[in-house]
Amino acid sequence: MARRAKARASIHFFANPGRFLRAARIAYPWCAGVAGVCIAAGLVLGLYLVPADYRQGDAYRIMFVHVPSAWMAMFIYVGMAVASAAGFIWRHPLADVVAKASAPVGAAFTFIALLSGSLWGQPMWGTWWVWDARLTSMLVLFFLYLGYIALQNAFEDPTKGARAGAILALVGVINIPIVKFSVDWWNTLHQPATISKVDTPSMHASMIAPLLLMVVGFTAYYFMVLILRVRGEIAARRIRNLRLAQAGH
Amino acid sequence: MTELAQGARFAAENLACIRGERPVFSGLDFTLESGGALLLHGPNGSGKSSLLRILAGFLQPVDGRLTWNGAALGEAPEAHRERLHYVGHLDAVKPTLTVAENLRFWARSRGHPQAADDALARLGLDALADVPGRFLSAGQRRRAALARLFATPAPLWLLDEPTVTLDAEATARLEGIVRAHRAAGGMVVVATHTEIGLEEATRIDMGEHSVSVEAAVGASADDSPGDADDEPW
Amino acid sequence: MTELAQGARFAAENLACIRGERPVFSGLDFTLESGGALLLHGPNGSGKSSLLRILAGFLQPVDGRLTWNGAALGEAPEAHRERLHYVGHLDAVKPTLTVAENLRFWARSRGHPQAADDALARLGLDALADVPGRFLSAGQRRRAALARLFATPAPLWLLDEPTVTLDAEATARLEGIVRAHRAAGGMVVVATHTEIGLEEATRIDMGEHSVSVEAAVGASADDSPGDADDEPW
Amino acid sequence: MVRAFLGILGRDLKLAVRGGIGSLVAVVFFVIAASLFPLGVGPELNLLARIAPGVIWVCALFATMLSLDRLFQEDYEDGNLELLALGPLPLELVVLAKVLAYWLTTGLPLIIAAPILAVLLNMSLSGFTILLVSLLLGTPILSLIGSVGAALTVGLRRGGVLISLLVLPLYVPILIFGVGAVDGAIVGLSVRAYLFVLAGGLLGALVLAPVASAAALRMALE
Amino acid sequence: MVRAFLGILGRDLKLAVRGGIGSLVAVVFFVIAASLFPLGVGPELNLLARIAPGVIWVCALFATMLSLDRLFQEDYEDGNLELLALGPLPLELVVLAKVLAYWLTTGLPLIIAAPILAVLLNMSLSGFTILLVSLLLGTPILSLIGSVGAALTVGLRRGGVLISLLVLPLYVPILIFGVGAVDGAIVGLSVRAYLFVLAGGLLGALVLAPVASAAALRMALE
Ligand code: HEM
Ligand SMILES: Nc1ncnc2c1ncn2[C@@H]1O[C@H](COP(=O)(O)OP(=O)(O)OP(=O)(O)O)[C@@H](O)[C@H]1O
Ligand SMILES: Nc1ncnc2c1ncn2[C@@H]1O[C@H](COP(=O)(O)OP(=O)(O)OP(=O)(O)O)[C@@H](O)[C@H]1O
Ligand SMILES: [Mg+2]
Ligand SMILES: [Mg+2]
Repeated sequence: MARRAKARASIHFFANPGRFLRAARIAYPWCAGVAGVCIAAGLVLGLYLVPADYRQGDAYRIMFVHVPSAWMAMFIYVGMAVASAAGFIWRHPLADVVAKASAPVGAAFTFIALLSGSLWGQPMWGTWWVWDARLTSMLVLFFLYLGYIALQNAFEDPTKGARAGAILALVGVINIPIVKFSVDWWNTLHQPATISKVDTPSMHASMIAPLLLMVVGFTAYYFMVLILRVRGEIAARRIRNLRLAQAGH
Repeated sequence: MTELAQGARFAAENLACIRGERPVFSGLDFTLESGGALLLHGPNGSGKSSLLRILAGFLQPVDGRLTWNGAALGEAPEAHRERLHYVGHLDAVKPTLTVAENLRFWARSRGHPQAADDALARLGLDALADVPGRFLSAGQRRRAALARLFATPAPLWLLDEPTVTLDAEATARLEGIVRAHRAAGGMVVVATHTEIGLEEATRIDMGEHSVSVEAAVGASADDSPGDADDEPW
Repeated sequence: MTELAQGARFAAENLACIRGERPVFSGLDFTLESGGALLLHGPNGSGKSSLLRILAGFLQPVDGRLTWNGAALGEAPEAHRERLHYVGHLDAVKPTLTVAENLRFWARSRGHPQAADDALARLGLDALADVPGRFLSAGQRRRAALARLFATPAPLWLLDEPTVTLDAEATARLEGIVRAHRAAGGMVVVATHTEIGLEEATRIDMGEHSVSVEAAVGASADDSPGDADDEPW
Repeated sequence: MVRAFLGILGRDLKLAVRGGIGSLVAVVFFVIAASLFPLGVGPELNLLARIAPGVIWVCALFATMLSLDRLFQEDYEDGNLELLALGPLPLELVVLAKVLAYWLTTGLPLIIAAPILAVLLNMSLSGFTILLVSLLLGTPILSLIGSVGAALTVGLRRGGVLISLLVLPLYVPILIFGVGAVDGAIVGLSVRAYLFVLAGGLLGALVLAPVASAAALRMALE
Repeated sequence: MVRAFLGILGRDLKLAVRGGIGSLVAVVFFVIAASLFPLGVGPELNLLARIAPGVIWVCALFATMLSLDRLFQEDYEDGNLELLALGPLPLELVVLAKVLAYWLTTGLPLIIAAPILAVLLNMSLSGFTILLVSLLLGTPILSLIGSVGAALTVGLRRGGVLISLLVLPLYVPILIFGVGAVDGAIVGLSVRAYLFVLAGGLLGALVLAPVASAAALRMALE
């Protein structure tokens, strides 16, 4: 019996979520608060207080959602790859759970960037979609996210799903710059789209404040959701353990 | 068969195994010397197949260590792979290759191509040598899987319920084969539910090592709410 | 279990079977009455599984006839399907469905949804009811396959090596289950290599009916060239 | 009978749901495949608009075909097909239930995703409705014909690819009428005739395909 | 080591040959799929010529992908993969041998069939050589990247379709450079840069893909 107890203790020695949960408990209200305040302030500033653009009218205000979500989409994928690398090398469950919990958030931001860009495109270019280099690589990123999520879901055993996902995320992260590079090249060598490319409007100083607020807010929101999802994941694992233990023999 | 290392020692200390996030067994020790045999038995789901997969190196034990002549296995996984034969629940017989072709592939990959014909004869498969795997009955396919044991000499045999679907004659042949292997200094680990003629085998009842339900559930139920965070993932 | 037809009679006359263009057995007869049991044994490849597939209606015998209460089976294949349970070498357990879901599907499709829970208990699977099929060990999966016997009452059970991978306890359960089935008027045909507690069973040694390779090859070699045209295809 | 039919349908849908996003993969493949075309053909919107109906239909066809091998193969390998064949439902209806579940999890999502692709490929708005209608009539035919191919190859290890070989030639008429309807609608012609042919094809396939598939499955179980 | 490598290669080729026409299905799919396009897009020769390189490359991509699930799945299910993992050859080299056999039976036939399709699609003659060279460099990369997808999904029942979702986004650069080379050659530009990139990709994939695949396979065997 003593031996069994020892085995139990050492089996789980390195896999203890306690520290994470305690830290998360402190961080969560801060993240939630910063996200709420920054996003609210950014939206008020961006949608009401900043003057309309002289060329684009009010349509350009989509930027305050579009640009931060596009940045988050890329940032989260890199974060996922880093977490996956850590999870793969050290086999630490927390890294796996973080990667897994990030994916749907990243996919959602990618989707928002695509959708908002598309909505913006209609007034600006007169079409919902062009096969521009940046748009195309964003679309590919979206597919990579979907593949990752699908792969993880396909495994009955979540630890295996996490490791399979880690391999895919690492392969994918090598591929992203290659896709970006090739798509850039593709679009410049074919004759450019009938409608001229995104002309980056030089930014007025008044636009920078709401943009920054939104970026900070989105990042805080991401961490907030991450904490929630990791907690949920930990709880789910516990339930599974109990249920399986109950089912044993 | 004299090529087998004499005086080898394969030992496990305090092994523990988790599958699908659920502990299966823990605190398992054994020592196996040249010529020795280990007989695993125990109820369904007690972890016999899991243990064999750990011994073959497919699964990592979550705790404990495995040594060969005192050296931990993890240090030289290739060396370990070369000294074992594993026959699991699956037969690994290709349906479109003939029995002889199936076997020859394995014999050749370890550099003993001439071993294949001999192996067929030993399991009473000579008449089926040119039959494609797809046409075999359950027991014939099992024999073809067991014939791989002769593809190359290896000191450690890991057999997961080897007699399943074998008829009496083939079971007797297998017993003779294992006896000869041990006499030549080989070791064998066999999981089985039926009686199999293994003289002087160490018996392990996996049921005794399995992590009981009560222990697992009870432990977490006892925790005070504040401690819940320190539970395993 | 009193629903089973009493006084039924299942008979085979002069059955012959060819698989993969090779004759397997011929001249096989048997008669099975309510409460009776047929035990098929014989060496690997002698045709036990093939016979069971013929009795289930998957394979057509090349010769001979099968009757139920005197009526040829071929005349009402649906009626025959409804009166039998077949447990073959494959376990038919879906990896993503839980054990209970797996079973409930079969129970429901024949209109006995309430039978599922009872069936789990009888095979000692209650604790595994909510575990997905893919987490089962070999023996646990076999138990789940056998639990289907209770999904709906059927007078004729066809069991192909049912005890394979079962532990002693589950084997004893199965013996009890088969005994109760026969006591209620059911019939059972079991192929097996191990001893199984079947009282007063008719034993058929498939080896005696098998068409030996030599006989088959010899027969055609003996024919004078002129007669070759009269040979079967 | 009805209960057994619904039982199989329900089980297959449940298995698809348990497969997670995995079972939505047909539609994801559809979207990805169609977005690869601009990468191959170039980003000019006029050119894309011109080939859009064809690309969408061809990709719908591949997407339906791609998971056909899972239609019977799993059930065959794990022994479920044997038991379904022994069950109370005639094998023809078993096939129909399985094809219906298959269409609900592969064909229907395609139809929902088709407008997105039409936007991506810059297809003319006037073709959208007929695109959906033609897919609604056409994809069930694809599934039904596909089931025959799947049943014929079920015992073969290498079935997956062989199916496409058997099935693609049979898909040609559906492709032609499907694309014809959309092209017609874009140009402003009447497309009734096309749609009638598709509807007729659907009825024919509903009757014939399950019979052929069931015969093939019986053979595989020998 | 060499003998074990050749042994696996030889066995896989033998299995492919035993599979009969079944193993040539990739190329047949390639031809049928590419010939469906004129049916979908309409018979105008100019239009076809313009999209020909893209269509050929996209179809080559699908054809390679289509039988990927057979790369490891069979060996996994019948237990051969376990034994290969226990064999003397490191799993990375086992993967390489299997991918090589796979490419010889799917990629190479595509390259042989490609000129026929180019003729069918009215592609400009000046692109033929570069089409072949780009396929010769590109299809092995497709097979290698594909092996990672195949290895990741090997234990999953529904692998076949999931692979395409995992692998298609990774195929984008190869498609772009492959088509770019052919388009460039038709227009008369220098295509060196494209081919160098493809060659570099091939080297990179040769090193990285087997490592990733072997890691995934080890996991599947746990
Ligand atoms: C579906 C369509 C669109 C997608 C997928 C998309 C994608 C992106 C991405 C990925 C970025 C971040 C680029 C980086 O930081 O490297 C971005 C930034 C930006 N996008 Fe879009 N976009 C779309 C449509 C539009 C439209 C229609 C406009 C306005 C005409 C627009 C204007 C901008 C601006 C101003 C930025 C920030 C400037 C910069 O970082 O370069 N986008 N978009
Ligand atoms: N699918 C098949 N196609 C062709 N021949 C087959 C097939 N299955 C089995 N056979 C052959 O038919 C004969 C009888 O096989 P069967 O499976 O009935 O034997 P069995 O008595 O059940 O053997 P076992 O005890 O090994 O299960 C064998 O010689 C076998 O080679
Ligand atoms: N792939 C898997 N994933 C998760 N859990 C598994 C897996 N395989 C087996 N298990 C679980 O691990 C436990 C031990 O299984 P194992 O196969 O080792 O048992 P066994 O002793 O070989 O049983 P049997 O006599 O039935 O073959 C069982 O409770 C089983 O449910
Ligand atoms: Mg076992
Ligand atoms: Mg048998």
